[in-house]
Order: sequence, then C-alpha cells, then structure tokens
Amino acid sequence: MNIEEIKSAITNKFSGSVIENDELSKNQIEIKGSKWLEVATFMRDNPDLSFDQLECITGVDMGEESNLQSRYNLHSMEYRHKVEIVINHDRKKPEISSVEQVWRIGDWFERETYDMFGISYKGHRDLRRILCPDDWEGWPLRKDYEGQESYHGIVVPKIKEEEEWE
Amino acid sequence: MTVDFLIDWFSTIGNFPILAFILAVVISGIPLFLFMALNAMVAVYAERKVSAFMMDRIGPMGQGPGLHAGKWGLLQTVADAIKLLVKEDTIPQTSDKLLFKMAPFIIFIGAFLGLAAVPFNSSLQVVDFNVGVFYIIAVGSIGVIGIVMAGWSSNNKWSLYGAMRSAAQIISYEIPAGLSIIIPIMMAGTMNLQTMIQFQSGSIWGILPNWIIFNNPFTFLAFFIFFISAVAETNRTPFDIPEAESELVAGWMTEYSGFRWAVFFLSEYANMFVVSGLAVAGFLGGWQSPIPGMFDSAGWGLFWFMVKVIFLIFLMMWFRWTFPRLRVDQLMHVCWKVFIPIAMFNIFGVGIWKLIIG
Amino acid sequence: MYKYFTNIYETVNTLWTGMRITFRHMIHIKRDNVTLQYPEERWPRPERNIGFDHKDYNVIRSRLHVDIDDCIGCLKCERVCPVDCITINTIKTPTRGEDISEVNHTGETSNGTKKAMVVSRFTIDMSECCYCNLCVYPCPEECIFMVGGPNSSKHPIDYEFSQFDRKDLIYQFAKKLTPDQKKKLESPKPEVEA
Amino acid sequence: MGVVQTDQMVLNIGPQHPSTHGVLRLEVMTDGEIVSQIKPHLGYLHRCFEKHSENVTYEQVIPFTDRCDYLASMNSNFGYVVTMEELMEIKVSDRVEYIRVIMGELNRIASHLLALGVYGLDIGAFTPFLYMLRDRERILDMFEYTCGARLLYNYMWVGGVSHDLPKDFEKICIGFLDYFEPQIEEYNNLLTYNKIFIERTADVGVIPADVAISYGVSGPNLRGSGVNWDVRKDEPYSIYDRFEFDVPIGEGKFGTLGDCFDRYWVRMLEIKESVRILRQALKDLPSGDVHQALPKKIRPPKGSIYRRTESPRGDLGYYIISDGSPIPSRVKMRSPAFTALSCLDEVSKGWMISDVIAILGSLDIVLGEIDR
Repeated sequence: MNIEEIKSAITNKFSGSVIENDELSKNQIEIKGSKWLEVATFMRDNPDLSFDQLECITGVDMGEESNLQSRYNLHSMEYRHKVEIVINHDRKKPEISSVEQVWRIGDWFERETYDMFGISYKGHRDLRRILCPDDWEGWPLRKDYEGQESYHGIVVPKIKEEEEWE
Repeated sequence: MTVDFLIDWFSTIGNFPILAFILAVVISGIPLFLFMALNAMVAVYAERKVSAFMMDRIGPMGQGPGLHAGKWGLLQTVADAIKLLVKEDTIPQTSDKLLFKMAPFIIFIGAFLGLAAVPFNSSLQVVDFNVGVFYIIAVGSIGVIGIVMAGWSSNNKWSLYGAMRSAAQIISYEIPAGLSIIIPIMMAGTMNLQTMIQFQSGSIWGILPNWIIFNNPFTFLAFFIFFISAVAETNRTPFDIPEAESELVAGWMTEYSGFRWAVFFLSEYANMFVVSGLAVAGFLGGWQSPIPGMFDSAGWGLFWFMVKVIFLIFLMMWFRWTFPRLRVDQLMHVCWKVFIPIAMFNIFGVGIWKLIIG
Repeated sequence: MYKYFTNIYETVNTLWTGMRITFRHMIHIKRDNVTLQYPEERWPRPERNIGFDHKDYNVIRSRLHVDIDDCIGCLKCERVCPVDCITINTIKTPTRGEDISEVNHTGETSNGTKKAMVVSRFTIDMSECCYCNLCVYPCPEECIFMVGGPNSSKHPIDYEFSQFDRKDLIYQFAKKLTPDQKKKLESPKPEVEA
Repeated sequence: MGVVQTDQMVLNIGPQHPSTHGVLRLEVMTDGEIVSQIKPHLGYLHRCFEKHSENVTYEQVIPFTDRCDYLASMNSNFGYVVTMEELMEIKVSDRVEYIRVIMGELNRIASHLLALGVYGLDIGAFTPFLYMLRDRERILDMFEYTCGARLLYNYMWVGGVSHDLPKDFEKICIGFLDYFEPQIEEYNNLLTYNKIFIERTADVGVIPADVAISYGVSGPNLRGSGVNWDVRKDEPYSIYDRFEFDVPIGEGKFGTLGDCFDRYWVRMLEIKESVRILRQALKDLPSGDVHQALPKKIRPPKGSIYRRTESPRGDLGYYIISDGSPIPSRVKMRSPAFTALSCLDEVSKGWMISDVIAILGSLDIVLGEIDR
C-alpha cells in the first residue's frame, strides 16, 4: 500500500483524524493527538494495513516558538510498507495517549521520549525516566533546556574553564 | 603409617605415650601442610600454563628467576601467595563474624584430613587406616559445612546462592562417587588403601597391569563415574556452579579476600589431590608400576603415584578449559538420572562378574 | 530408553571432540601462540597476524603533533574538533611573513606561505582527544598530524605516552612568550615601510 | 505441619557484574533460583549522544556514532553516512560503496565473533572466547592498516571514506578469509555442537515471532525467531542489492524456534554469509577516487529523514532533521540493542538465574548503544 491508500484507509475509518499539512515530506501523515490510540490500534489490527512493528518514536523540538512533535515510524512485516506518523503537541502541556499496549516496544520508546522531552503519555503503566536519573530536572532535548547547576553536590560545569598553560 | 612408625620409635626411647603421640602427629603433619602449600602453588602455576596453552596464550611470563622478565614466570605463584598474605583482610560489616572467620579453616581441615590417608607409596602414608576409603569420603564432605558457613555468614545474596548450590551439588555427587568406590572395595575385599593397592599388583595376561580399572568393563565405567563425580565434588568446571563467575560473581567466595581466600584456594587444590589420589589408589593401581614387574621399588612407587595423580589433575584442568558450565537442574539430572543408575548397575555387574569369573 | 543412551553417546562424543581441539592447541602452542610480550616485544610486529609493514599504513592514530613553525594560526583544526580539545590563541604580527627573532617566530612556512599570526598558544589536551583524525584534514599547511605512519620519517610512533598527572597530558606546541613579549606584540607598532 | 512461609527475593544483577555486557543493572525478583520478574535499569552509560549532536556540525557527529556501538563502529558510521547522503542526495562513487560494504561486513564478522565468544563465556566456556578474539584481532589489524584506528574508526565520511584502501589490501583480506573460514568449523566443534552448550541454550528463552515483532526486536534476534527480515535484502541500501547472499533464519535446530541456540546459530551462519559477500566485493572492487563526492560544506536542505540499516545487532535507524544550517537540528538513533533488551522481562520469566544470563547473552546487547 502506498501512502495515499494508507491515508484514505485511516480517513475512512476515523474522519477528521488526519490533518493535511503541506510541510510534511512524502511518507508522513499528520494525525490528531486526541485520536491517536484508536488510530494506532486500527493500524495494527486492520488486515490491510497490518502495521505490526513500531520502528521508532522520535520526539522533535524545532524551536522555542513551535510545537513539540512526536514522530512514529511504523512498518509492516507482512506487506513491507511503512509510514511515518506526525503528531503535534501543545508545548505547555504535551500529552498523548500511550501506545505501549499496542506495540510493546512503545513502553521504552515512550519512556525515552518522556525522559528527553517531557511528553507525558496517558495510560502508560510505568512512566519513569529511563536514561537520565530519576531525580534529574528538566527535559534535556528541548531547545530551551538549561542544565542543572549542581546534581547531588556535583557542580555541573557550564563551559570549559580557561586553564593556564604557562 | 608414618605416625605409627614414629610412635614405635619414640617408645624405644622412653615411656611417654601422650607426648609421643602429639610429637608424632606434629612431625608428620608439618610436612603434610608444606606439601599442601607446595601442591597448591605448583597446581596454580600448572593450571595457568595449561589454560594459557590451550587458549593460544603463553600465560604468566613475568616473574621468574631473574626478577622481571625472568624465565617462564616460574615464581608467579610465589608472588601471588605473598600478595595474598599481605593483602588487607576485609570482613563485611554485616557478616556473622565468627562463622565468617571459621569457615575457611573448616574447609581447610576437611582437605587436610583427607590428605592424611593418601598412600604416596608402600610406606609413605601418614596414617594407614583399615577404613581408609571410608575415611577419605567422610572427611571429604566436611568441606561442604564450611562452604555453607561461608555462604551464610557473608550476608551476601550471591554467596548464599553459591553455598546452597554447593551443598546440593556436593551432597548429591557423594552418592555416585560412593557407589563407584564400592567397586574396588568389592574387588579387593578391603577398605584399607594399602591392601587395595597390593591387590592390584601383577598383570592381566602378562601385558596389562592388574589394575582394577582394567579388570572388567564395569570397573572401567565405574572409574569414569567416580572421576567425574570427584570433579563435581571439587566444584570444578563443568560443575562449578557454586562459584560460576559469569552468574554468581564468585559464589560463596565473593566476600573473601587475602589470606582467607588463599586458604580456600589451598583447600581446592588439596581436594583435587585427595580425590585424584583416591581414584588412583582405587582404580589405577596406586603406586604400582604400569609395566608389571619393573620399576617396583619404593622410590619408583612414589614416582608412579605422583605421575598418575598429576595426570588426573591435568585431566580436570583439561575439562575445565574446554567445557561450558551446566545449569543447576541439569547437574542434578546428570547425577540422579544418569550416574546413580549406572553406578548401581555397575555394582550389580561387578558382583555377577566376581561370582562367575573370579 | 533409546534416547537416553543416544544422549549419553552424543554427550561423550561431542565433549571428546572439544577436548581434542583444546589438546591440539596445547601441544602446538609454539606455532599458535599469539601473545605479544608487551614490554619486550612491541607493536608493530609486521610478521604478526596478517603480515603487513607499518610503513604501508595509511595513517597511524597515535599522538597529535604540531610543527609549530608551519602553523599559520588559521584555527581550522580548533573549529573542527568535536570535543574542543585544541585551543589556539594568536596575535597579529606587525608585518606579514617576516621573522621576529626575539620570539623565535619564523615568517614563512615550509610551503612558502607567509604567516600573518604569531601563535601564542597552541595546546592539545590529549586526555580529551578522541583520535578521530578530523583535525588533520583541514590543515592547509599539513602541520598537525598523528605521529608515526606515513610521517614516521619525522617522528617515531608514540602510542604509549602516559603521565602521572592529568594536567601533564595537555601538550603545548607554541613557543613560550613572556608577558613582556606578548605586550610588545599586541601593542600596535608604527609601520615603517622601507 | 504448617505451610512454610516463603517470600520473593530481590537480586541486583549489576551494575558491576561479570556478564551484564557493560553497566546494566537488572533488578531480578527471584523465588529461589526461579526468576519471576526483571526490571532493567539503564542509563549508567548515558553520554548524551543526541544532545551532543545538536551542538556539533554534521561531520563531527560521526566520531560520536562510533562510540555508540563501539563493537561495530563501521556499521554505525555506515548508517549515518547512508542517511546523510540520502538526505543530501549525494551519489558516491562505486569504489566508495564497495569499500564501505567491505568494511561493514568485516566489522559485522568482528562484532559477531565477540558476541559469540562472550556468549560462550556467559555459559562458562572460556577457550572459544579467546579463539574468537584472536581472529577478531586480525580484522582489527586490517582496520588499523586502513584507517589507523582499531576500535573507533571515524572512517566513513559523508560522500566518501577518509582513506583509500592501503597497498595490497585485497590480497591481505582474501588471505584472512582463507584462514578464517576453516576456523568457523573449529568453533562449531568446540562450542556449538558441545552437548552441554546445546542443553544450556536449546529451548531456553524462546521469543515467539509475534512477540519479537511487537517488541521491535531486530537483526539476528528477530531472524532467530524465524522472521525473514534483513534490511540489506528487503530495503537494500548502498550496493547490497548487487551481492548474492542468503538470509539465515532460525529453524529450531535443537529445540524450539526462537530459543537462545537459534539466535546464536543465526549469528554463526551470518558470519559465513558475510564472508561470501566479502569475497564478491573484493572480486569486483573497482578503482576510482574515494574523495570525489565529498561536499565542501555539509549543509543539507531543510527536511527530515528516517533511514535504517543493518548493523550486526539489528535495524540501526537514524532520524535526522535538518533546518538548513550546518548543525543538525535533531539526530535520533534508534538502537537495535535497546529494543532487544526491552523484551528481556517477558522472555526470561520462569527461567533460572543461569538462564537469565544465557538469555541476556544471546540478545547480544551493547550498553553503549542502549544508553547512547
């Protein structure tokens, strides 16, 4: 199935869930965040789509003014077609339903995206930080992130201090 | 035997039986201890070299006569021993301190007592018990008490796992080992090691030495069962699950360091020597020469005994550096479902064989 | 029952196969040995393994070295370093391409380029260097390079450099300037054209 | 007799443990030897690869990709440069492609050798590990001959490779392959066919195909479960469509499909396939300039791309977003070991502690890549 057929299959089932956006590249589909869980379940279970593998979840922050994005790369082992789902989040309160129980790997990918971007996943059963320590402050991969000054008494150097070499 | 000889000799000097006994025990015990230390040193060196050669390495080459970059690393184990002796002796704060300190010595005592009954040649044996085989098997299982103590007192989960595995393993493998060593007892009709070895003198049809292993097919099988069970009893690969380094870090030895750890090592190699000595005495003709009727003097006897024991220890090393490790349940499976039935069958077979042929 | 015995047979057979292999290696240790006795024998040992001469290497990544007389202070290597381990300070010379004897500065590189800068500081923190070789390529004068390899005629391979203090791993290549000399260089001089 | 009160025990495997393949901490709930739950704790090796990448230029990202999967740096480089070239629409010369394939496949052999050897070590066999490392050493020597580095190469660049092949490389490589191929049989005799090894691995830690796909398990682990999926074959990148090779999949040789032995065996067969590819590539190696297509300045057009390649551990994906400047806006690495580790909990429930080690080893994880 090519991208148009996938798009129309989703639109037929959930009208209004696909957002038309000219900026997207050719294999991307933008989906409304509120419908994501239903769309995801449909995409996995529909025998024509059969997206049984979630390849990757990428959190994206394009700058301090724009929205946060989640990008889901899906792949079907049966038909060997793939698609990329783009979902925009409100920067103030990034929230989306979790697909952890649709694709099991979503568990860790969502934890990673939560860790790095602070996008919270509704319905995730174990949403903790995964790579950073549990008590780390801030969301490191956001563009407006500023590092902690000290962590457990360890001073985090902001810039390399200019050492004397004489 | 040595002890008896010394007591007799003291009685010719004067009448002081208790002192004579203590003196005799000490005089024969100290060389035995030195032998044990020497055995561990040589065996560790040999193990490192054998493993290295099997892996296309050359092993320790640094320490040797001539300080750094000396010959073949001959003094490597001496250096290791000195390092272990001067190392800090750490005792975990939450451990059961008394048991923690006692455990290495209990294991050591088990190994040391076993060594007392090993017949090096026709006269060189510390004590010649009339139940020598039984004695070695009995004191050999003292070690497991020490292992469980070490594992429990360390207050460490890995140690506890190691100790529990070890207890299960050693107690299980005593059974096939015991059932197999019954066969030489049946053949020779005695538990006395010297008598058993003397039974194996002469030859079969003038070519093969009259060792129990060659006596009939059942004894041949019994030797291997005994030997493999002995490997398991000494906790060596492929049966080293109590100290499996990739699973349990170091098993029951995890918390030990320095001298106490060295004592464990000493005991391990002494145990290897004892079980190999028992296998040699029971199946391979002890100090008898492999060529019937030749090289039969007492000196040659010592030589032949050592050669056989060293060969068996080499075999253990060879196993260790070739095989992967078994899992706990597979270990038990091998013991209870393979070795014990075959060992039982062997006893039956040897009985029939003795009844029919001789 | 049949399976029980075939299992035992297979076990003995496969284990014996393995033991034969290790034994074969043990007795052929002279031939098979791959150990390099480090302090006595050192890499490169061309006969080892595949058998190539280290003179044929494309490059050897050991220690960075700078021929400071060739450096024109273009800062390209500093900019390209992904871990920022190179630090360069430069002072503009009064005249381009002229020797300044008091600070031991040569005016021209060996390629004949006229220098416009005195490099007052050129440090490489080798404890941070990640040996990616990226700084070597942009250098227009080929003055920064990894020692050894094709450059072995100039410098021997040095891959075992080590220091007791981490500070000592900051190598400096620029010629030392006293504060006075620095000030003198930095102060604008009336240019006298002959 | 009353009922004996038993309780579950928490066992901490790691971060310092001989067989966690790095600094991984597993919180294992055990009932005696039986494991009932595993909670992996990651992040001990987190080096902020993605954050770093947002602060350096595109070519400076390459040394960082080396350090993610340090056992297969060539393949990490390969994935990144393939993605970048697709984004920038650069066409590189045939020689570059061939050199990249040769290096990638050599590194795949090296990585698999280490994986298999360490797996033997996890099971308890020490000797095969050293034999395999001995042969891996020769591959590293060849890399050193080519680019001067033994582990972290920074060899492949966007639009080319850093150095052309050195003198006589083809001959040396063929010589190595001739030496190496009989060695595989020796490994098999020593380790693979060993009954104890088979008992330890067959039927242990079965990952059914649907579970594997749902967990995003990829590479040899997925093929061990019987799924025929290889990026080199199914989404060919570079010039992999020019070579003839098979994709070995697990078949339950000694036990159930998808057990530890299958994953091990698939790796062993993949080594043979890599040798096949190498022989073809060395035969056809064209001549040419390797620096021809190097762009003056790497400044990709605005846009984003996700591309995955086959690293020795599985699908190594790069998601690169460019905003038109010479510094990437976002570089995300989808690491195959990350997804492989995620299924550990589900797979090892009900097995023993020894089996957990065996399963963990058979997944062939590299913590540098998981934590990035």
